[in-house]
Amino acid sequence: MTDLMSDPQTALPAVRAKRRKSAWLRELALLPALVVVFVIGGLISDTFFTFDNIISILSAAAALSLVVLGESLVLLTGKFDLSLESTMGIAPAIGAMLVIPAASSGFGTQWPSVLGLVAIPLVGALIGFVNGFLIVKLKLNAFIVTLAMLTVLRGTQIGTTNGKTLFDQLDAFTALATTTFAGLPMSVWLAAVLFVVFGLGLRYHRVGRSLYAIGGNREAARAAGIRVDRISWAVFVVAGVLAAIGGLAYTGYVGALGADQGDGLILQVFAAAVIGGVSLDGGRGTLVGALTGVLLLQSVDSLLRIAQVPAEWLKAIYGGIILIALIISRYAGGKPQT
Amino acid sequence: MTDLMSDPQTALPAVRAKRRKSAWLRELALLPALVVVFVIGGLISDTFFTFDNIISILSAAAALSLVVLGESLVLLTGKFDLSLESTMGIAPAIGAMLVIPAASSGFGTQWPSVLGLVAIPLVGALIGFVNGFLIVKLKLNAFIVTLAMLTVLRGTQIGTTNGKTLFDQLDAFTALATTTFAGLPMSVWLAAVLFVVFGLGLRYHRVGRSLYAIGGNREAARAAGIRVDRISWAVFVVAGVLAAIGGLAYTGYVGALGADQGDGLILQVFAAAVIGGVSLDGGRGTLVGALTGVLLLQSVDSLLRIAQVPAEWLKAIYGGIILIALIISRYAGGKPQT
Amino acid sequence: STKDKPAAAAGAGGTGKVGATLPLLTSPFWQAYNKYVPQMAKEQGLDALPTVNADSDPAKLITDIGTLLSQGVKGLVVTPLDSAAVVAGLKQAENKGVPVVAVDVAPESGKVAMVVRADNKAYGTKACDEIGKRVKSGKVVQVMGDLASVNGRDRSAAFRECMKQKYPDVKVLEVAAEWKADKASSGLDSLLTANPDVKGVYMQAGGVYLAPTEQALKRKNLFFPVGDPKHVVLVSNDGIPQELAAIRNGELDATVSQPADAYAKYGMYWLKKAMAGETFKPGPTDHDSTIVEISPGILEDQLPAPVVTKDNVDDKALWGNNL
Amino acid sequence: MSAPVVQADGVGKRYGPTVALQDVSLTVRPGESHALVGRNGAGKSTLVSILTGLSETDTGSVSFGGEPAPSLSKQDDWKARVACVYQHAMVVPQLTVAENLFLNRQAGGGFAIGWKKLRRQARELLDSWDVRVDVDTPAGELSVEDRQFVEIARALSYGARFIVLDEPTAQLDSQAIERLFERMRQMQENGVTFLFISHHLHEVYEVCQAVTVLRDARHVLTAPVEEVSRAALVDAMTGEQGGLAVRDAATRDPLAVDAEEVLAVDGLSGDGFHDVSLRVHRGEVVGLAGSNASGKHQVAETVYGLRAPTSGTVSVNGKRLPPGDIPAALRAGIGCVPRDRHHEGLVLEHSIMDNATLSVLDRMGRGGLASPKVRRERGSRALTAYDIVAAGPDQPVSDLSGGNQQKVVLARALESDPRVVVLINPTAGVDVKSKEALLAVVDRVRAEGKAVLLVSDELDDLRLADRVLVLRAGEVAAVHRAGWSDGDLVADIEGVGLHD
Ligand SMILES: Nc1ncnc2c1ncn2[C@@H]1O[C@H](COP(=O)(O)OP(=O)(O)OP(=O)(O)O)[C@@H](O)[C@H]1O
Ligand SMILES: Nc1ncnc2c1ncn2[C@@H]1O[C@H](COP(=O)(O)OP(=O)(O)OP(=O)(O)O)[C@@H](O)[C@H]1O
Ligand SMILES: [Mg+2]
Ligand SMILES: [Mg+2]
Repeated sequence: MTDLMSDPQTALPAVRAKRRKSAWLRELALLPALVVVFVIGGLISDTFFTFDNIISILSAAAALSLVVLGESLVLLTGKFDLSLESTMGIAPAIGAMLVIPAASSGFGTQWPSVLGLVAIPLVGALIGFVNGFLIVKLKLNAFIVTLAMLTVLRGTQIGTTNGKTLFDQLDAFTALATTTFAGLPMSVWLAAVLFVVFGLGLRYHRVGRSLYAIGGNREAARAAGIRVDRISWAVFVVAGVLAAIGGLAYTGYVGALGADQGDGLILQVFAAAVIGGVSLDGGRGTLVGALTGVLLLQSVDSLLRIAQVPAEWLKAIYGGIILIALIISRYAGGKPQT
Repeated sequence: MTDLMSDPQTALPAVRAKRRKSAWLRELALLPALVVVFVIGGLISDTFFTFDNIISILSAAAALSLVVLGESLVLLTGKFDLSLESTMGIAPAIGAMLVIPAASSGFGTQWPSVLGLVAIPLVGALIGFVNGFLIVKLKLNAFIVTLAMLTVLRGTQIGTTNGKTLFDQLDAFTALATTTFAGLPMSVWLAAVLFVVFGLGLRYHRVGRSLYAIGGNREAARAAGIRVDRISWAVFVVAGVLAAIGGLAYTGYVGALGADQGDGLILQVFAAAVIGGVSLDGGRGTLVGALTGVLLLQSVDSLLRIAQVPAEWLKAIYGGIILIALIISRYAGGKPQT
Repeated sequence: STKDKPAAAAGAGGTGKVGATLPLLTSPFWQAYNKYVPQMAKEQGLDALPTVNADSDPAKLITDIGTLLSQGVKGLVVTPLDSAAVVAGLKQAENKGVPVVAVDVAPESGKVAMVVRADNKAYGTKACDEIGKRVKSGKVVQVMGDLASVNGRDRSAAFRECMKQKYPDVKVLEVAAEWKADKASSGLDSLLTANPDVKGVYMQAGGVYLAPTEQALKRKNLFFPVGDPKHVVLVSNDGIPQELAAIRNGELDATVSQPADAYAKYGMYWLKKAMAGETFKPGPTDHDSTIVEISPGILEDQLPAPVVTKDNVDDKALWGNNL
Repeated sequence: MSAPVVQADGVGKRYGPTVALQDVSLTVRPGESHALVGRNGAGKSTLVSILTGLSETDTGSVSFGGEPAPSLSKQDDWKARVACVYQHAMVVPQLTVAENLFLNRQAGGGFAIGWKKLRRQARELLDSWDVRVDVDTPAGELSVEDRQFVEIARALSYGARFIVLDEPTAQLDSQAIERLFERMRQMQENGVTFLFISHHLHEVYEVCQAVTVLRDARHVLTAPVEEVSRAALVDAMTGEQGGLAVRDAATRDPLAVDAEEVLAVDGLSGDGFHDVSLRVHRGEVVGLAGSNASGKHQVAETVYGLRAPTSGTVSVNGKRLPPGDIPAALRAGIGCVPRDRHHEGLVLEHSIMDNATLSVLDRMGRGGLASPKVRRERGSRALTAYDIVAAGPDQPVSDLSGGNQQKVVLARALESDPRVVVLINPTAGVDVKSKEALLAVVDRVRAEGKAVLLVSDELDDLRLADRVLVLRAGEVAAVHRAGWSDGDLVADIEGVGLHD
């Protein structure tokens, strides 16, 4: 090949480094928006930028971020899981009902708390397993299967609890959010650890990389020897487990387990992941990005509440700010968002 | 041109006809499930399969089906519009507030009813125009833009109405659903006409065909001389208009205009479209399919209510039936759902 | 620890910034309440921050409470979304020594100075009695709220229970409508197709369900004015102006007025007293209600929830007549 | 003789009503390069997918070195036996070139992928092929040729002793092909076995020792290459007697001197080329040649409006076209076969009839009507006119063999009855017989008085041209009138003596 016309970029290592840097930048495209929110917050109120408020933002974000983590993994493989919002409710509910006495709306089995706690991720895993079976094995459409599953699970939770909120003798189940370490609730620490573990896994582990490959081009992934079906299926299971743990964190945060726990949260989960750069088409996105998405949503929310925006206009302004953040990150990231 | 070497299979017209038929079958993959629902309904109750109940199912489905129509068009081009659920609320609300007196929570402009009615699709079109601008021109991610827009619009509706439900002097705005012709409300007729018009357009008109091409492969569509951006943008506008009209039908159906009109409906809209075979990836699906999706959801709902399933379990059973319907249609359709 | 002395927070004896939450804003009832809050706070000489809306998310409510506390409010009027899912928020307030008055829903536990509400169960029971008075036998529909919410659950249970106990000849059919107008309308529609002989309808939220119910009855040609032999008895909860108008027009038989104004008023009233360091005991109040100890340590000012019928619909005391 | 590297016995495969393979047997001996040839749709790629563990055979069996093939779920075992360059892109577009090269076998073992090492290895691998792409580029942003090379480099680096190449040369220029062959010969000396698929029969003679011919899903012949002449090979593929007619512009009457000028390109500059001017007259074919880096594709794409020029103009019949406006180009009467059929040529999921009529939807009926009936008719006509092997006009294009897909793209370009035809590698992946037919179509189109701008890597195609412009480094470096000698043209294309 004549090399006179070889792509000019390839000749210059500087450009190469730039490309790598810009990949990083794209991951952190939300940072500028996040900074803007914090600056405005600091200007508007003295409380916004305090340690207390940051703790409060993080505590509120913990549960959501765990579900976002699970959803991001599923999205990376090019699938959907809407049912995570119901898993958030039913998994801790079943765990709790196995433990608490019948008088407090339990099943009456009165298992030891530890077993109940262990049951929670197991229920999540089971739900993920069924989703994976329907989607990967029976090749049903992921969106609609998990939407139906969302309804089934929520319905089952309402049916088994009769719609009641569980709150008695839940101490073991709220401990995750009520125990603190270095001023932060354990749920925040747990979320942080899981984000680091999964984040590193996605970047440095072969299975992590294979999620990207599967989401990017299933056939090419298969041709490269990746066990596409098995991994896709496993990802549903993992996402179920993470959502179940997220649900536990949520229970701890509110101190009770309502029959509608997690209801309507899935759009927020998608919002956080997608605004953070995780592609709905699969194969693109990072956990760092997804995390900035969660933090952005949560801090805008906190900012507006502290800024005492009238309740009637809160929603409109919230949406408006997200829209502006999107536009900022579009131009900071430089790439069209897909 | 030499045609000596034509493949033996191409010689068989029977095979060709079969393939065409199976394409049809795929569109109607939900029919078996729908039939099952009706048979079960007929067995459970004498009223389910009556003219009256069918009318009642259709009346209930009219508003939803109009939004599903709009969403299907957007999905065909490979995009998303979540904000339609808010458009359903705010467009008729603005139309009504322009007309009704300030005492009934109007703007106080007291326009003639006709102008108010005309304003409704215009508001829908404006919203679609803004969405299209952000997505097609600024190349922001459609999912997240319209999710933010959903919040902005809902928030604006709550803000302008102070969260009030509009009840008074709405006659002009409920007429669409309360006036009947041949036993069916005008909203049903309108939806039917629009489905036929758009259905034929998608099948027989070049613009309709280009929606498929755009959704199937934007680049190829562009290379074939289709004005991809212009058409995608227009589709957002049309979807906004259809959602606005759907909102009007909704108002007529429930007789009042709540600040949460349409809230949470978007998942149902997606469910109907996707279960009816419209692909989330774009380029695939028909309106006939989408319509069967709407009808399936609505008749299952009606069936369960007539059967007086205990309220606590209604949701679980509803979700379960949809899941089973999906599996049936997967095997009736024969193709994996994507 | 962060636990301050309550007296310190009470400051100059019952003045200062106070905060108020909202559970949601898309219902006429809460919209009215939201309007009353600043007005009633002013009456009590309190300076209320703008209300914050939890938008039906219990976690948001907890966050809201935290946010208000970090802004240094001296008192809180909280509207729990759920009796249990508010306790964590109450604990935060207790830690900061900020007194709390709960409105509309009584918390399961936690420290509240007072609960201000009319009992949800009473709504169901009163509606049941109003229907029972008019329908001796046959089918009655209850259009239910969201079963995952405490309001929907309590009203549904009380209504079912009361009907079973007092009016055994009445058969209760149910429409689960999740506080959604379209679900109410289509659900009722289906039900009426199968059961055109329905004699009465109980709407758990008049603000949301009245119009869709009337619309469904109209579609089925079952909509007749009160007094007509074919009239379907309609009873609702809420007491918003449109319901009162419907009673005047002879469309609606009765509603149980949930006093939005009194909720806001006595919320602020008790809050002011609590901020001044007062403590309370069960017994009658100065405003025609009684304080009851509903569970150990939790006092409730049980406000009257008047049943409104044609006879008292023009009563100026009804909040629905004062908007 | 040692056990065959791979042996297929009575392999059969059906896709719905289509029989893709029927009772096909194939034996590849160790150390040989075995050619697999056949017309488009003969079943070559289907056989490849079975031999590489991508799909399962319906009947028959496959064995490697005498042992039965592993089950499909054991992809690792397959990887140890065979590596492959598939006919269609098998890269993950979002991932970088470096990662695509080492997908699922990244340096550093399963746990800690060392990105630096990975990138260095990738760099070395690509350098050894003289491929100048940044290893951090997402694979989806590569040009067709670079992507092809990345895939070739990847397949050859697996260390497998048996390598399948399914039309690796279809999108490469002659120097690139030479580099590939050089490497194949080296590896063959080291005992690596190849199964090589190509529609360029001279390549078969150049690198292969044995050849197998498939026809209509059946095995026709296996023989050492020296025992079958080129003509015999073509006869075996087509199942009929009679060689190929060679078309050459030099043999036809010279262009009328007063032929009106249809396409005028003046001072066109853009990404990868600058100041290119050319004229195409009625009834004239102008060829554009050059290496893949010469900018020839970009020029052609700019003429059609796929790219916007930075300066210069394109006019048709004296009327200037707005820059980068495809609909305007179509209206002015330009039709185009784009370079990458999967990227911008086809909507893969859609049917043949939908694809073939995509550019002419506005001319099928009154008021923009484009009824399925008319579209199906046009689709059927395209099937016969372009010799497309398919079950019918309703068949999705994704089901077609590569060459047949290319024919659909050509059908789409010519369906609008253009005045100017811009063809970019129009015969890529098209079998010899069909290529002859396609070139006949081009010739007919020319004879009808159209102007043709033909960009190709193949001298056979270029022979049709009245003039061939050679581009180098984005500029017109030479012009050859019909009757050029291969050597002269190739020397100009490669710029011998001009660089290094
Ligand atoms: N997924 C599929 N579904 C249906 N038919 C298919 C599918 N894949 C291949 N075919 C059909 O199988 C036959 C053989 O195709 P194959 O791709 O093996 O041809 P090929 O010899 O590689 O042709 P080419 O030289 O054009 O690449 C063709 O008729 C094709 O239409
Ligand atoms: N998925 C990826 N594709 C391509 N490059 C990547 C990917 N992930 C990381 N890199 C890049 O690889 C480079 C090295 O990353 P890594 O953290 O592994 O460095 P290292 O090998 O530990 O060396 P050092 O710590 O000295 O930079 C970074 O510039 C990073 O952007
Ligand atoms: Mg092939
Ligand atoms: Mg490092």
